[in-house]
Amino acid sequence: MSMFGLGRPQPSSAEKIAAAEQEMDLITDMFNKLQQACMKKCVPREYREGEINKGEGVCIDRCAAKFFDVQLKVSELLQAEAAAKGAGGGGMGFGGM
Amino acid sequence: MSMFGLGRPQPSSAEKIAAAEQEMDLITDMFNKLQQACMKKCVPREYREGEINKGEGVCIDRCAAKFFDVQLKVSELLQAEAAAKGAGGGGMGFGGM
Amino acid sequence: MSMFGLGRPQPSSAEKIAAAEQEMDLITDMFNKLQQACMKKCVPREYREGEINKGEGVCIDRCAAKFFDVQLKVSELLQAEAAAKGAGGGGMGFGGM
Amino acid sequence: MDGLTNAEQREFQSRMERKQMKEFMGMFSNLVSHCFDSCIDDFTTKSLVQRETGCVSRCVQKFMAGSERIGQRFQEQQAQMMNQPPPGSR
Amino acid sequence: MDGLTNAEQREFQSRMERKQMKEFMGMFSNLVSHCFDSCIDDFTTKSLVQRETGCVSRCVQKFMAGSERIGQRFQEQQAQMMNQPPPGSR
Amino acid sequence: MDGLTNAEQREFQSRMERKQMKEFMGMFSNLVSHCFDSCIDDFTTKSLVQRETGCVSRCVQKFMAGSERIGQRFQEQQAQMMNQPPPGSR
Repeated sequence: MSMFGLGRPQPSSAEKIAAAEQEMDLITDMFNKLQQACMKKCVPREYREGEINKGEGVCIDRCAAKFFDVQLKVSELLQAEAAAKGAGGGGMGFGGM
Repeated sequence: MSMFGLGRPQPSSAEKIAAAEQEMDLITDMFNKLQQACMKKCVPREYREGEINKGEGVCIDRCAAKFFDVQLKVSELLQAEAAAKGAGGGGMGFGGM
Repeated sequence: MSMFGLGRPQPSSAEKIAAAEQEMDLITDMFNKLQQACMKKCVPREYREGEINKGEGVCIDRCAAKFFDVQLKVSELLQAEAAAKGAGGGGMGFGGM
Repeated sequence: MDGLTNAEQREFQSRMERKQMKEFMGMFSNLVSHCFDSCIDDFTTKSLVQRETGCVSRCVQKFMAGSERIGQRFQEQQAQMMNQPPPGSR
Repeated sequence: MDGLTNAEQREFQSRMERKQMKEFMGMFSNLVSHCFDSCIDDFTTKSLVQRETGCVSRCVQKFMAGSERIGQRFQEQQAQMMNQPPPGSR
Repeated sequence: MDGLTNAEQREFQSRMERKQMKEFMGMFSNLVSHCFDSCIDDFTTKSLVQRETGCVSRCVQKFMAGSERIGQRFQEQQAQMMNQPPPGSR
């Protein structure tokens, strides 16, 4: 990871902490996106009652399942793209950033 | 707050600073949300003139007042919910996150 | 910059790093906003094919050019406003935050 | 988080707490925005009318219920992913 | 922020300045996005036409005016909240 | 970044790497959201149907292509800005 990694053969504590934090951030972000997506698709914004009714509940379960499938699919496509580009730096169109 | 709080009876300086930062972040976030909400509700996006006209101004004032009411209402509802759940950890549907 | 800048005539390393980070954040943010704006304006969400077709490509190029113009225009207007207000603190309606 | 000193664990713990608090505050401000946007459309008065107050209550209740259900699906899926080969190996 | 050493106050001060700068930059990029999205819809040319330039100016002006008005209401409400019992005690 | 010690350069480098990783993850989650929202509208089944899978592939492909093109324009403009007087001096 580190460009100047001389004499630092294993990740420092700070790096371990940073990695754990980043993983937690991704999970949180994904949960928020899932929630936003499935509330939008399955729960109308009229709010005539406070409960999730049966139809909405079933829709949420299927929506979540499909969301995970899309997540997996996108991840596979990005990996394939990265592999095709030679796994070099970037390739995401984020030229140099 | 700290799980390993032995021998640290009072908040350290770093904790005080973090708390002040967090409060400032919440205030800023709320201001931004308020602004977004009330510009959307009260100011049409045609931009035929650069001033806020009388009707828009009155709308903004009332919109802000109602936004604060909603903020208070949501805060009360979440507190009631937390109390009902026994004020234990979580209960927000953010299971374990 | 620092209110208590006594005896610190030049930016410390930490300040230089923070400034570089902030510049990178702004550039990244602007790229993301540009991308969002021009994909929305130029690329319909039907996804009948995976390529950017000729019309979409031309639209993206012009869209990017206009986005930069708007960026420049907004920056000029904010500078003029700040100058008119006497270049004092704030004036953005972010009173005191 | 093996191999951390006590001081590091304490620091990690307190960062996680700050993160959770930040997360909670973000959820709160999004909920306020969403229910305001969905329920409030009458600007002839400056106090909430009864219809609006009711709508906000149901909006919050429904959001919490939906959030809990989605959270269950999410946790099941996270647990399942732990027992699976990574995506690239298919 | 009582009980901080001078060095800590300096550190706090400089973090607040960075936060304000970040806030300002976020406002700037949102303003650009919003006015672009509202005013630009013609992609037969690659330079802004007069109508678009005018729209962007009015958009910025109106945003600033609205922001100032909302900021006043916000500050009044913050001041009022300081003099009130917390929500739970009603 | 002149005048930094080796340790500082290392720290800077590793912060930039974390930032890039964060940026990439944000891009990933936005792409998932966007393609899900654009392509998935049938909740009578719990697995993706063929039409949806195809749509997601094209959505990702098109996003990447668009992103690359926009990235080129962006870099040209950044390069051009370096050779220009700042906006205020016009």
